[in-house]
Amino acid sequence: MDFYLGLVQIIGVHTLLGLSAYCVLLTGQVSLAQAGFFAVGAYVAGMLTVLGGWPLIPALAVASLAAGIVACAVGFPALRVKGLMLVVATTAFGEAVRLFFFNFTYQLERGELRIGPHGGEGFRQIRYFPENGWSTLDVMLFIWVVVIAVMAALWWMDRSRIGAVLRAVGEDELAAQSSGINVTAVKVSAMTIGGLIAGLGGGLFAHYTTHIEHVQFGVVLATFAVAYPILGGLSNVFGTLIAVIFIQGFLIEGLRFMGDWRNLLFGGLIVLAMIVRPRGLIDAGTLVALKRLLRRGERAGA
Amino acid sequence: MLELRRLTKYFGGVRAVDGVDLTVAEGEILGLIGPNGSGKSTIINLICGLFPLTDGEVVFRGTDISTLPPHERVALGIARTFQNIRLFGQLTVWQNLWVAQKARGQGRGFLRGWLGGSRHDRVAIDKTLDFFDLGHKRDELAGNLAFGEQRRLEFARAFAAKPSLLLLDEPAAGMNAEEIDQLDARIRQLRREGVTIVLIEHHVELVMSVTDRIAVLNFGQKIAEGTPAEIQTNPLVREAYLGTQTAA
Amino acid sequence: MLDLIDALQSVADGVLFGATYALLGIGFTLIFGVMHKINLSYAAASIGAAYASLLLLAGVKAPPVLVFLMAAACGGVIGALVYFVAFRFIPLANPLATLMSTVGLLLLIDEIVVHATAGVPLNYPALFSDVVIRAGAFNLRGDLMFVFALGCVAMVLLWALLYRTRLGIATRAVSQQPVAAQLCGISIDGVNILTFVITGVLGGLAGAMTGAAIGVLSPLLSLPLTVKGLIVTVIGGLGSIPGAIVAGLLVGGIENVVQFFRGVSERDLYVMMLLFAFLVFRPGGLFAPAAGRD
Amino acid sequence: MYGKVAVIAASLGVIGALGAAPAFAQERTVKITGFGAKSGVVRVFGINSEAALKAAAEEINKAGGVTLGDGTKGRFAIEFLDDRCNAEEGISVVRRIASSDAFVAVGPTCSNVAESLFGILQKKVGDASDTGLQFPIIADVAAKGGLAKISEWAFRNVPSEFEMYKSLFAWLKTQHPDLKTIWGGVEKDFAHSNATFGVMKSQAETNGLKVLGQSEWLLADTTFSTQVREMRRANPDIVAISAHPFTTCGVLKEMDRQGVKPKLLIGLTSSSSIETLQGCAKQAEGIIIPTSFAPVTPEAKKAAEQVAKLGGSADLHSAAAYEIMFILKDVIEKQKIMAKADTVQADRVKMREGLAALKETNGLLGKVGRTPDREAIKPFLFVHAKDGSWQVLYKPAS
Repeated sequence: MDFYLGLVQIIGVHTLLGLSAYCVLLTGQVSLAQAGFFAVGAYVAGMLTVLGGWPLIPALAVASLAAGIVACAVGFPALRVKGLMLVVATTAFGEAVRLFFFNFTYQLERGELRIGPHGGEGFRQIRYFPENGWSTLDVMLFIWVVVIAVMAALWWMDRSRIGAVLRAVGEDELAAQSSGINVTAVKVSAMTIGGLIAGLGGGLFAHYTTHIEHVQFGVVLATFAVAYPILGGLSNVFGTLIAVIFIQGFLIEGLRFMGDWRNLLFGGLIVLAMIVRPRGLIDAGTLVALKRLLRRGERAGA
Repeated sequence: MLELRRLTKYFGGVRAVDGVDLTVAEGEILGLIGPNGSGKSTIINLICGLFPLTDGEVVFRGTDISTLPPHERVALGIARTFQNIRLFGQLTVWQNLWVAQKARGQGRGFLRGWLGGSRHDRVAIDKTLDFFDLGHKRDELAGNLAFGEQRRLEFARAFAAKPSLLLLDEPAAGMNAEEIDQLDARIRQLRREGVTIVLIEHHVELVMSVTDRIAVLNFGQKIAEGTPAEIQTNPLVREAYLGTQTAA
Repeated sequence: MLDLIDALQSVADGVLFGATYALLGIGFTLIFGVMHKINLSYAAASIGAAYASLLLLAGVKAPPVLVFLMAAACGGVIGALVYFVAFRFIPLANPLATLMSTVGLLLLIDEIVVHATAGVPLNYPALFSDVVIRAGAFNLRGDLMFVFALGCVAMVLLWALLYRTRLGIATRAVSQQPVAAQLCGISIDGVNILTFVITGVLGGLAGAMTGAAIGVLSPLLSLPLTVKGLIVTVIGGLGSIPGAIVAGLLVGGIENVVQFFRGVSERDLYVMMLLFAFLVFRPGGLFAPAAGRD
Repeated sequence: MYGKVAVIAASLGVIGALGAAPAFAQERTVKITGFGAKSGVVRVFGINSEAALKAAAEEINKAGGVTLGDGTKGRFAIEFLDDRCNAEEGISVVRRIASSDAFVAVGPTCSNVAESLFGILQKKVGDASDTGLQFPIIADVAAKGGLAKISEWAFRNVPSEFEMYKSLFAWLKTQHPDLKTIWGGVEKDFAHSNATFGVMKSQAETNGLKVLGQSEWLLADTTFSTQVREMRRANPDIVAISAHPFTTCGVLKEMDRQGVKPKLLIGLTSSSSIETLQGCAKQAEGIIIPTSFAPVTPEAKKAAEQVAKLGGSADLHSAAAYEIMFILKDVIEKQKIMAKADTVQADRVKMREGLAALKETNGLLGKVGRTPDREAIKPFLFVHAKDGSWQVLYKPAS
């Protein structure tokens, strides 16, 4: 049982990571800086609970805010460029964040132990959950309360005019500008929202893995962050969730019985998924079909 | 209402627009014609602020807006359509207007502006759609519309920003006679509602029938200006067109 | 004084090694030029080609030159495979899907290499590794000089291919005017495959050069080289071959200078921040055209 | 849902055997699950560990198996799961194992996985306020210093690098009193290399060597010329490299090119493997590395052969996995572990207590001491690369 609860935790946190990239992708930008924001969230939250002795929720809030501020600050210059330039610029930024934490040491004496981030050796013993009597189920529920809140907020945002504006910018910046939209402000806002969400995810990540170090926040994680929404489709937030379940639940854990083949299949199935569903697992067409199905069901029911 | 002073734009060594002076009066319909590549669309882009000026000024209602970013010019009341249609294809028809409309509503409270606006605003969008005969398509994806409908939607989207100055870049291109008649009627209706219009068009009949005044461009310079009747008899204009566009 | 010589020596070493970055950069840039898409699996495929050359020639005692040529050939084959797997069947209108499919392919190629070798680093042959050219206090490594020269030859051949043959003209036509090119009877599919084969050959050479310059091959290399290749591509300006060459050498040199002055822990931090600033304030790359494009 | 299939399939053997057989069956299957990296650049570690676990299990089964708490004979069955050297996946894998009837797990390969894993375990036994997982894990490879300190449920059969380098430098002092200076080289972004380098440096100083300085590089670096030039300038008697095979080889090759020929080379424990020889046998010639395994005793020779037969290679890491199987056998017998579905909780506690109570275990090279920190003090020897293989240079009396 614990195993499933743990897996659901992982799915939850990765969904947050994917959603942070989703916000930015809506405006048509591929950002590989999300792992950097995730790292900021992880380190800030971890330091607050371990070194500062803070309770988790305020620590998460501050972590999210910190990552949001970083995202906003980096968004202004970075979003001057687009396309491949932005991909590389954000990769550079994400790597810079990782390397900052590689060089970052801030330890306090606690009895005979030294606690806190210690450069390349990482930040050990972020044990807020077990020390405060949280069971795996509690942690899972807590993570999912956060995930559902974020998903609901994004779902609602998607339906509001903000969503239409974000997508309009993503489709055609020139036309959006000419329709009176401040494109820079919209893109930076999207990046900031993405940063807030990534920070939240990072804070949770630090606490359920209990140990963080710079290597975890590299290019691979950043790639996964954008892979989730792209693989899932950008038509709504559930695409990202489905993709996380596909990757974490199916490709990683579900295919375990394949033994040595599992890892070969991992990359291969991602390629295959993109060939079969180039617009993502859930695209606008799927939604229309689903709606039709639902409507037919309603009619049949009534 | 709009005044262009020595408007100049060079692309590298090419003088796309070269010292054009032009005034648009409140409430009039100004036609902007000229052979291909004469700088008409560039002027529109400069009025909207898509490129920086090389020289000159754009003055709108007495203030110099030459350095304002495009979205702020829209907020002042300048809206446009594109020659090559640029809709938000993955949004619905209704959402296309929604995006454009609320940009002006920001003054009435930030949140309301961003989250979707009042019932009044929604009704306004529906009315606009009906006016452009798109009401029945409101939930279709804009990318799935027929060509003529897409042109109408562009027009509608520009109008949704509640502009006082509307810049139409070849709205009749690719339309059939019936559609052009409807377009003619809509432009007149808008003028009655007080919208000032600058119309770029190759379709001579439409220009001649609907405009109050016409300015003619060639090689980035203004070569003539006057009523449609005056323009038709202007020898300079004939000369400009003869070599390049006899059919027009 | 010693410091100055050392710093210069570091730059020289970096620039020489930068030839491999330049080749990778050219590969990325060519594919981008023709298809307007990024092939993220490119560096992994290059390392894969170098591995393939070792594994295919495992039984025989092949001279290094043969290993290099084999790597280039394998690179070409892998290039064509990459095109069919990750590009051919995905509609042009979905650049994000291609981006992701190449990521999947990157992971797949890496994992195939890992399965074939258990992830163990392998000895890679080098030519002229025992030659050191001394000029005063200066040393130039023979094998790096060779790698550098090989890189230059490859670039010259590529240039000749693109500008002096009918194939090259077709490639450039497709990159500039795909529709018109088709109307002139050029097969886009053919040109695409050709581009992938050519870039694959370059990549195979780059992989072999990397292996030769370090002396060992490891799947550890593919991710850092992907990042380096992308960096070189954008610094050089998208689609610009001379840009990629200069940027490759530049990145190699700068890396070593920063390392010399700031140490290895902070090296990449500074390089990344420099890059970020460069991209943001000079997005057109080194040889950006004077006027902005819309 | 997806994972369930695998869990069921995996535990079918145990459940099937237990459920179908009467209470006093003659034989029971005791499933031991190992885990570690079997993909990515560290795949070889997983392959070796798995082979070693299986080889040891075969050996034990051949000799009659293990006597369980109720007197029945148990036969070991090994399963090995891949964690891809990823902390989240490692946690998943351990939770998966802990959700089955397993009473112990062996792994992981990577120290960063061990950090997270041991972190989710209960820190102090019996601390009711700590809801960490109560499941004993014994590590075979993860080498970063002091890991078992994290939780009382965490054990390691990993050699103490501190002891090894302490002894090595003391021995060098007696053997080569003429060597006065040392230069270090360290793979800065790899926690294990970095930590071990600290040990090397302090031990060198303790034994009267003058540390002239150090060169630093990163795990995936491709050029080492600047670093090696510093080394050449210093002209040290000894060069000590704390890095894994890939960069160790890169640096050795660069030293060769630049003509840096120190009188003595010292390497990192993990590099005393076949990988270094495959990467750069010629340049590595003469490098001295302390290791806790070499086929010098009859047991060790036999173990090496068996591991090789199963497709692995016995080195200091996989030998630890091999030994662990025998440790587990002893603890099961001493603690009267039942290995039944309904005694899982009790078995786990017994296993932990048994492991914690160990003062000494039998290793392939001799007796292995246990510390109160749940770490091992393993016998070791010094090997050097000679003619393309690792040969024993000296075996300190322990």
